[in-house]
Amino acid sequence: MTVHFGGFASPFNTPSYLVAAVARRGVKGLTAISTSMGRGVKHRDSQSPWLPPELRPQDFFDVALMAELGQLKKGITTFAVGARHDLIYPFEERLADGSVEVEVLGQGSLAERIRAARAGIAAFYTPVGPGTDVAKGKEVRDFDGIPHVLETALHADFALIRAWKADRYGNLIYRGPRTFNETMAGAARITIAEVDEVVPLGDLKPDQIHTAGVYVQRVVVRPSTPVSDWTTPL
Amino acid sequence: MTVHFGGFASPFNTPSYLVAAVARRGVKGLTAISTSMGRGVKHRDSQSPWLPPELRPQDFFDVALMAELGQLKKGITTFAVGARHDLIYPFEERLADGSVEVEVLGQGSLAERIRAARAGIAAFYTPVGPGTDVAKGKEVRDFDGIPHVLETALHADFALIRAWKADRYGNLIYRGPRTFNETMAGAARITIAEVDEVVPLGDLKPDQIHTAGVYVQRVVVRPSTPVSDWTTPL
Amino acid sequence: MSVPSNRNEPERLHPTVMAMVVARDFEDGFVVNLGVGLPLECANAMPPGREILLHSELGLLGFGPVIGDHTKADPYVTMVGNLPVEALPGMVFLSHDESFAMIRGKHLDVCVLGGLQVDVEGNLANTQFEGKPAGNLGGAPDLAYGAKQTVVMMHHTTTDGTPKVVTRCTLPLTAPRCVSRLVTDVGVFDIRGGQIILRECAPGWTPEQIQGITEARLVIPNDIREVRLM
Amino acid sequence: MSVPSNRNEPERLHPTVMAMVVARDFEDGFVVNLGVGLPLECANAMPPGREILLHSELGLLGFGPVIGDHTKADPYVTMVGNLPVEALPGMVFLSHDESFAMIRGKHLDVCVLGGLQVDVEGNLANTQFEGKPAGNLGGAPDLAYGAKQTVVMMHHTTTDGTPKVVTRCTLPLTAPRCVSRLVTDVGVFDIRGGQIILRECAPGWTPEQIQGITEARLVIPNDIREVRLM
Repeated sequence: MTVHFGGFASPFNTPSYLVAAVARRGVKGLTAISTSMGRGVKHRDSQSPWLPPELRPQDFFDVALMAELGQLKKGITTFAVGARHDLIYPFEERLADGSVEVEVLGQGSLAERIRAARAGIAAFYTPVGPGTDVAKGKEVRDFDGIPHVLETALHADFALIRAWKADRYGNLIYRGPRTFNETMAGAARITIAEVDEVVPLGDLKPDQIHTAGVYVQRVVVRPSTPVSDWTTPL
Repeated sequence: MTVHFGGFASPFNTPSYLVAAVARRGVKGLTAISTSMGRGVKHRDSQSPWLPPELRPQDFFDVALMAELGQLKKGITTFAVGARHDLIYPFEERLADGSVEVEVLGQGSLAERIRAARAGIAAFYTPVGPGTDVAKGKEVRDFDGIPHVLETALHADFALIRAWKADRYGNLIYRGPRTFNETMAGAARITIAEVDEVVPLGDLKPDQIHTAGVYVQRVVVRPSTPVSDWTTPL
Repeated sequence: MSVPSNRNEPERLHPTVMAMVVARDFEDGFVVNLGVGLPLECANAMPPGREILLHSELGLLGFGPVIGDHTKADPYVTMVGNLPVEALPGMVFLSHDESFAMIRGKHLDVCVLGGLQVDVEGNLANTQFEGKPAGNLGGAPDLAYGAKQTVVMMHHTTTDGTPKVVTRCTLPLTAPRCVSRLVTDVGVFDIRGGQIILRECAPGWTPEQIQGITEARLVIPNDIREVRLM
Repeated sequence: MSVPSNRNEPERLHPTVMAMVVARDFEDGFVVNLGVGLPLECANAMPPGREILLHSELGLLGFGPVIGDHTKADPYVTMVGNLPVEALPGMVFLSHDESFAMIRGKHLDVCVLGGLQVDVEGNLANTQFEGKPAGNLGGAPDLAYGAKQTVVMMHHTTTDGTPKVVTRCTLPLTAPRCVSRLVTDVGVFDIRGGQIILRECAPGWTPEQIQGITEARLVIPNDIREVRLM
């Protein structure tokens, strides 16, 4: 099973509640598509060290939790490891012991491959990648004398994303940069959005909706009291 | 010279002022990219016959004006002619007398080719087109057993679009469906937006801006009194 | 819009009735695109009690019926065909590229398209009008591919009586093997496995009369019914 | 962040100063992306009197400096590196796909990237950290290709003194032939035509001393200056 994990590194745009739900469910053998393979529970406060403790969400879980729990078979990502030598994140540990595979590509190609899945495009030629390891084993073709690499759509079974508000149709708005949350919406068989609030139909205006509800199959409202331990049964 | 003409058939989303400006300037040999090749001045009221005369914009000009004036070399479009036999639009007249060329393709492929130009994608495989005339002379390749046709990015020298409000950075918001106006913004060397109003920087909110100003090189405010005759010098 | 009846044939279905027949099969929650021409009639024929999201390719999703009193219309909110429609709560505006990402990416349940010819393989021709120097593809190729189901709604014959339901399309194809349901002014048909199956006949029409104005050979099962509106 | 100086060498430029040197060349109206690591320092070093739109690949455009008093920060408005930044009028939020459409489509003027190695061809390696089982590409490959100019801002040597400005990158490439300007803690360089040209030296540094900690052979023109901040 392949899962898109939305967000970009911040506790405020990571679908933490859904990540914890995947941990609770215990499903194994996942291929996780995520721009970063995360830091895990132990190192999560290193993500935003500037954040005053009282503002630090106690329910912050990222995809590294899946690595910690041995739920991953593979990661498709742009940040596979930490940049520091003194912090070893869970996915890096799993990589080192050979229990997971990894595909590393650039963030633009990752985003475009996911967008292609949403948009029904099978593959595209991007100028980014030729001359680097990313192009190995892929078709390279010149357009206007510039080499381009063929990248294919990246579908998933589920897309787990984080938004701010939803209405009954699944229309979404986001708060702040929309990151991979907007990109992944609709790029999976089932898109699940974790939101702060569901508002009455009509509250979200037609010119202000970021993700149309047709891309969203399920909406989950985050608990008003954060669940700080993923092992707590719900 | 190749020009994207934005909008979709309605006087309310067509960049009429910019179309008239191209007419005034008299530039010839244009390749016009437009979802419809338009109806021209003579037939323009047939576009929205339901519209009460007092609401009908007197400055409605579409790309057919360029055909009337012999400014076009070629049209790349999804609606080359009218559906009715009793209304012959200017581009159709030019087609019939052999003075213009035409490339007709589906609207989704047209939109995606323009989006590819904005997004730096050289070409893409779409499942739409194989088995029809659109695929003739193009590469067809199977992905997951489904034939796809290779379509290339459609760049232009200028993109002429219509929006509602702009700020000093060229950030834009649109009123109603955003049509090809949003799609074409950024898909040309120079994007020019015709707007109703320029508002102070900060009035357009970061989560409500539809087109970022980096895609827009010039903004023109529509005259408060519509200029109903394109031959009127400005 | 209406086809002059042959004196000897029963009355054909009015477009308003055809629209009800098409729309009765839209399920609650369906996302449906209506093509230009006859299919637009469906916008005012939505089955009561069901929420159906109408999609229009210029970047409009979740709109209501065509507005009759045009002085009350917002001219910025129009569907394809440039007709003003009601704004409904939950409506969304899109760009053309996102609108077609939605179509091509198979996020729509049904599209209803007009047709010039439909054949036994479900091929659709609706682009090249007779006597015109070029065709009009519009959004049809993407819709025909992308929607989970493609329904064609058209008159059964041309104004001069030429059959439009044929063994093999002779006009340029809009999209191959895409049509699975056909609603004409004389009946309702399923298309599958290289066959056109007559399901329902317009009031007063016999299967034989329908076959008589159809070039393709129709499959005529035992359980044929009269056209239902619900 | 800082490299321990060899006792015998002049003082190296502080990252804050390097950032000023990079940012002084941003022209009014430029759209600039700052990569993770050292380049983020530039956010707080914008040249006064010029409007520069900062782009961050998670979908943020037109933001201001990093906010020092974190209790006043909006935690939803962060640039890459997850640092809170000031909201400026005209700021725009984007999705990741649109953010990279903007990058790849050549709508950015400059990107500033960190580097592990830069060579005479302008090849950049900044993905594979020593001893790590995999690399980190992030947004760098797209930025290096898409921005009209790619500037690398890095320490001139590793913490153990190994040269990072080399004849040919030995680490996996992030992007080929992309770097045209290099700012290190000892000088400013142009890279073109297979040559690295020394333009400015940090105070106290001679061209010979800089060549001494550089593996690649430097071109040393007559008009070399001391590093300028404006």
